[in-house]
Amino acid sequence: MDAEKIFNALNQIKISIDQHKDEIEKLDQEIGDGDHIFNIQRGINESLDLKDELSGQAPNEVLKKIGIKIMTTVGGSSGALFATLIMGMSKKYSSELTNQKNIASMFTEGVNAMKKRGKADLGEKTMLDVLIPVSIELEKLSDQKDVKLVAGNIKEVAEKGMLSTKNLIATKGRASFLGQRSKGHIDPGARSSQLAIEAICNTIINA
Amino acid sequence: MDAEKIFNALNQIKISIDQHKDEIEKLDQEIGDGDHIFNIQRGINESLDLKDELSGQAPNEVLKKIGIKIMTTVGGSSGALFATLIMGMSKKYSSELTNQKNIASMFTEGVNAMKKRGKADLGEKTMLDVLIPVSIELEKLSDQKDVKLVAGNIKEVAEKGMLSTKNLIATKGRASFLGQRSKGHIDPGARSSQLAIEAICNTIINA
Amino acid sequence: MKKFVNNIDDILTESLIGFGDTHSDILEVNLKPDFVVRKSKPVNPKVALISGGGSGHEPLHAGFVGYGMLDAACPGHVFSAPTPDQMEAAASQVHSGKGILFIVKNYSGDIMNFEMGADMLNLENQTIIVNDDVAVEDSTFTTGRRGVAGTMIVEKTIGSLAETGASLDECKTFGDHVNKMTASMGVAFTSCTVPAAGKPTFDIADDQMEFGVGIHGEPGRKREKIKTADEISFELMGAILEDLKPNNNQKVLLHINGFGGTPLMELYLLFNSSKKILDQKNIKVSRSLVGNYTTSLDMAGGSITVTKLDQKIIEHWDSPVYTAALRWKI
Amino acid sequence: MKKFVNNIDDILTESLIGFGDTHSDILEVNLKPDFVVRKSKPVNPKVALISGGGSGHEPLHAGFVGYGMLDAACPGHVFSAPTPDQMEAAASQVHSGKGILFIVKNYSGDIMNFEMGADMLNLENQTIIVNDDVAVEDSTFTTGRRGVAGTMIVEKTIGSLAETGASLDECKTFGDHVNKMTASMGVAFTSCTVPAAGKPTFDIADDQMEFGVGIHGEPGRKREKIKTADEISFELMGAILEDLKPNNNQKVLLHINGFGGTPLMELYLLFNSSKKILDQKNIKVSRSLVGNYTTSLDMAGGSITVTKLDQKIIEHWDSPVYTAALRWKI
Ligand SMILES: Nc1ncnc2c1ncn2[C@@H]1O[C@H](COP(=O)(O)OP(=O)(O)O)[C@@H](O)[C@H]1O
Ligand SMILES: Nc1ncnc2c1ncn2[C@@H]1O[C@H](COP(=O)(O)OP(=O)(O)O)[C@@H](O)[C@H]1O
Ligand SMILES: [Mg+2]
Ligand SMILES: [Mg+2]
Ligand SMILES: [Mg+2]
Ligand SMILES: [Mg+2]
Repeated sequence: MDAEKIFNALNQIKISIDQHKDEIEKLDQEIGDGDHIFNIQRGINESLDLKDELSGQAPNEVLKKIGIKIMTTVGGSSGALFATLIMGMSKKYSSELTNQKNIASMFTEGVNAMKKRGKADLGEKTMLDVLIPVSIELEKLSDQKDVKLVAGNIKEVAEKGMLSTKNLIATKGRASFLGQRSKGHIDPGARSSQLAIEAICNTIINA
Repeated sequence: MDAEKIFNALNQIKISIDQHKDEIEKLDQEIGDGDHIFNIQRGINESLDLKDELSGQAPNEVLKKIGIKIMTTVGGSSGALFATLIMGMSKKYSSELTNQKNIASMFTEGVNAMKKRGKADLGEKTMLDVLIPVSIELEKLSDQKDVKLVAGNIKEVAEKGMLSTKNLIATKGRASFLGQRSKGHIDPGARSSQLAIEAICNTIINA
Repeated sequence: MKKFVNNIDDILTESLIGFGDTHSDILEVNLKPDFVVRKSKPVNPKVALISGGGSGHEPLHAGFVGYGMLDAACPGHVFSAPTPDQMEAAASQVHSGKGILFIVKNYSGDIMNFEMGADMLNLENQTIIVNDDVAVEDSTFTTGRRGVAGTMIVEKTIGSLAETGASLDECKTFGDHVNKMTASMGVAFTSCTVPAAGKPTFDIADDQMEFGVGIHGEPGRKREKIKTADEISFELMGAILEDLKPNNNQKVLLHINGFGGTPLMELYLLFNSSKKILDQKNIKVSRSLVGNYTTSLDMAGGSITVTKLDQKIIEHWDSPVYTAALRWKI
Repeated sequence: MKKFVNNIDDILTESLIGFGDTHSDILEVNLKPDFVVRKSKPVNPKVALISGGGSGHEPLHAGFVGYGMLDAACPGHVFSAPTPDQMEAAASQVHSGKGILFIVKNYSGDIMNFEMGADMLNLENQTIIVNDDVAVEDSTFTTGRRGVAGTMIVEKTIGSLAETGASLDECKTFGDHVNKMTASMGVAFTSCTVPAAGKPTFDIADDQMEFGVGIHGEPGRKREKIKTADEISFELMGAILEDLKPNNNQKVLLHINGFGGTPLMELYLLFNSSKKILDQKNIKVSRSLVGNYTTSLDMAGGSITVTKLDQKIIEHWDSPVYTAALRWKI
């Protein structure tokens, strides 16, 4: 892992999110307030702007600075949560570990920080329904050598998590205000998180 | 002339105005503020409500009270103007004159009061473009015995006056704010006045 | 049409009762004839200021009844001038021996009804006609310019002068002066909906605006493609300054008025655009007011008003005022 | 979408600059990070009150910065909670030795960002979470109820208490109390349009209303056919009173809040409908406020808020306040 790889991944995420702009916007209009896509796009663009400044820096530094950037420019639930995720990840990086072990342990740390920040867990119809299963799967596969296989699994888990939000009743976040009426809609944060993970996985699979 | 005849005429006016509600409304929306039809309808309905109270009273009393009613309930330009017209008319009634002479001299008096009140005259794209020609024609025909002929003539004059407003540039009233853009639209007050006169004339013609 | 309403015919009455109850510390509402008066009579005789006009422009005028501003307001039906008996009754109730000053926006209906009201009075009275809307060409052969958002500036400043015990003539002269120093112009993005009509007064395409619109949704100078806030300000301000011809370093009051359907956020943005233009021209914005003061029901859009300030106008703008819609220093 | 705007990305900045210039007697605007603070530091140390939230609810919160109310406000992007650095910077600037009290509407995004801001601070601080919207069921397992129009009542009353030099704990306790005494609920007739989206957040038929809508256009309890003002008040008030369970002769503050696109005339009419219900139930409307205070951009509709009053709340409601949007006795 290095700065360039991180920014390449970000770039892939940007492409996918931009492609799904209307869909994500609509999801947050249905059970939220319609700003999710703008928050996410702002976060990605602001982060990408750091590319030159951070080139060559250690991965944990890069993540930390991206996290801070997201924290200070995005706002909303997703700004706080993604900032927490990425800053949380940056804390666990260890140059002693393999790439894959690093990713697994960093991601778990980040997701745990997120859970704490959002006081939420699995099954509450949030992005955590994508991110928690992904972190568990990453831990499970942290010794697996075939990265393409890992990427394929992760992609599947993320998609399953995202789809699972459709039939849940939201208990956290803005959709929770809807109670029963939140049922039948995919959570916008789950969708954007899943698209981000999918974009990274696809880069690995197609590498 | 008596109270009953006055209220019968009012009733005929009501029927015609109600029938042309949408058209009148639209005319004032195009070059005014859209309230003319409601002002007119309020005036007619409030006046008709006086029927029982005024039955059997002298024509000048009836007209005066209708005028006051209009003055105190209608508002807007048309409220002030029609109240002025009718109160002006009430002042000129003389039991010595024939019906037709009475109508001619009363109407002329009313129209003159209106001109003064509105500081307006012929050709300014207002209801006066109907009412002034009508008052002139009434004076001209005040010795004519054939009331159906008179009614027919008046009806024609009123219609011609109403149509004439279409190509005028308004210089008085709300439409004057439009300058050149007022051209091409019939004046709402001219249309409602003409409809009222037509309704009365038709009653005479069909009697 | 979607409104908070029970019966269309009762809108005005029910709204007035609610208004009276909300502001019972300041004013009283009289029904049939409808008028709003200050709760307490002035301690010393003063010129009584009475304004009024069609409803649908709230808070204008009833929202400006109270210490330092109007003594009474006469609300008509929506967009229809009030009737003479309202003015007569209000005047009879609020006069305190120094005469009545009517403040009337320049519309045929208002002028005529106020005149008829004045004719009914046995009290000394004068009338100020406000005609600040530069969208309309002025002329003595026509009805002339409309009275719009500048009206409240006239009401505030004469209101203040009247509290000092100034004479009817002084108030009239000062009001005419403030009116002359004031120019306004606005644009509409959408039409208002008159409750009785139940549908918009005019149709307008999704990318069009009505430039120079009136506060009753009357057509303006032109219908054109929507522009940026900076461009709109530039055009409106151009017409306003052409009329006011301010000197270098002229101090002005800049008032951005919303027509009712436009969020405050946009009005402050329009203020910013407008102030930039004045700054560039070396005109000093020394007083400012942003908000929905002279509305046109639910119309989206707004207007710019500029008043050239002198020491006396500043003094009477800054003085205490205590009304439902404008309150400071008291 | 029709708005006064230059570039969508600059809306907030340009609007804030305009806001700062308009109210330069009261406040200062800081950009990057964006926050609004009182112009002058307090003479004596006081608890510093800081609120904030997504933009689009103007005048909430920046319109309530000033003597007797907030010390600072942090505006986020439209409908997005502000970022922690805004809170941190505002707090660092306004604290005067008696700690910081954050006033936060109960939304995940606001809670989290304010928490992160507090984490960055080396100053004593506490947080009041406002959750007055009874349209949403309350529960400790969920995010709970939303904070809506009652927020400004909390801000006004703690603001007043803080001016007396009360301690952080006292302010926190009192704010929680006022929040508990307050309940709100609203209906929307039309959707708001988020500028960046350029189209309405939700579609709604010409004869429908969203009952229990949120101030970001979030869906409410149900979508149903539009009703009369009396019927709407009856239903909203029913939910509010079920929550507040006022005693016989309970004194209350009745606040009718417009969402931005509804004329004042209708809001006063809704006040009248609401007061009639309270009168019937022997609940005494002893304070009232009608207007657009907690808006949802250009959304048509409004909400009813009721606060049960005791001597202390009345005292701190009536006390002087000098902000852009609320000003009295000063
Ligand atoms: N407490 C929470 N824990 C985890 N995720 C949350 C929480 N609250 C909200 N979210 C996520 O945030 C997403 C909404 O993000 P966004 O629209 O940017 O913020 P906001 O809800 O503040 O408008 C939701 O779809 C959900 O996935
Ligand atoms: N000064 C005037 N003199 C004569 N008629 C006038 C004058 N001003 C307006 N009108 C007439 O009044 C009509 C408008 O009436 P109405 O819509 O009820 O009042 P308003 O213009 O005040 O809304 C116009 O169509 C015109 O015929
Ligand atoms: Mg959102
Ligand atoms: Mg009209
Ligand atoms: Mg009218
Ligand atoms: Mg949001």
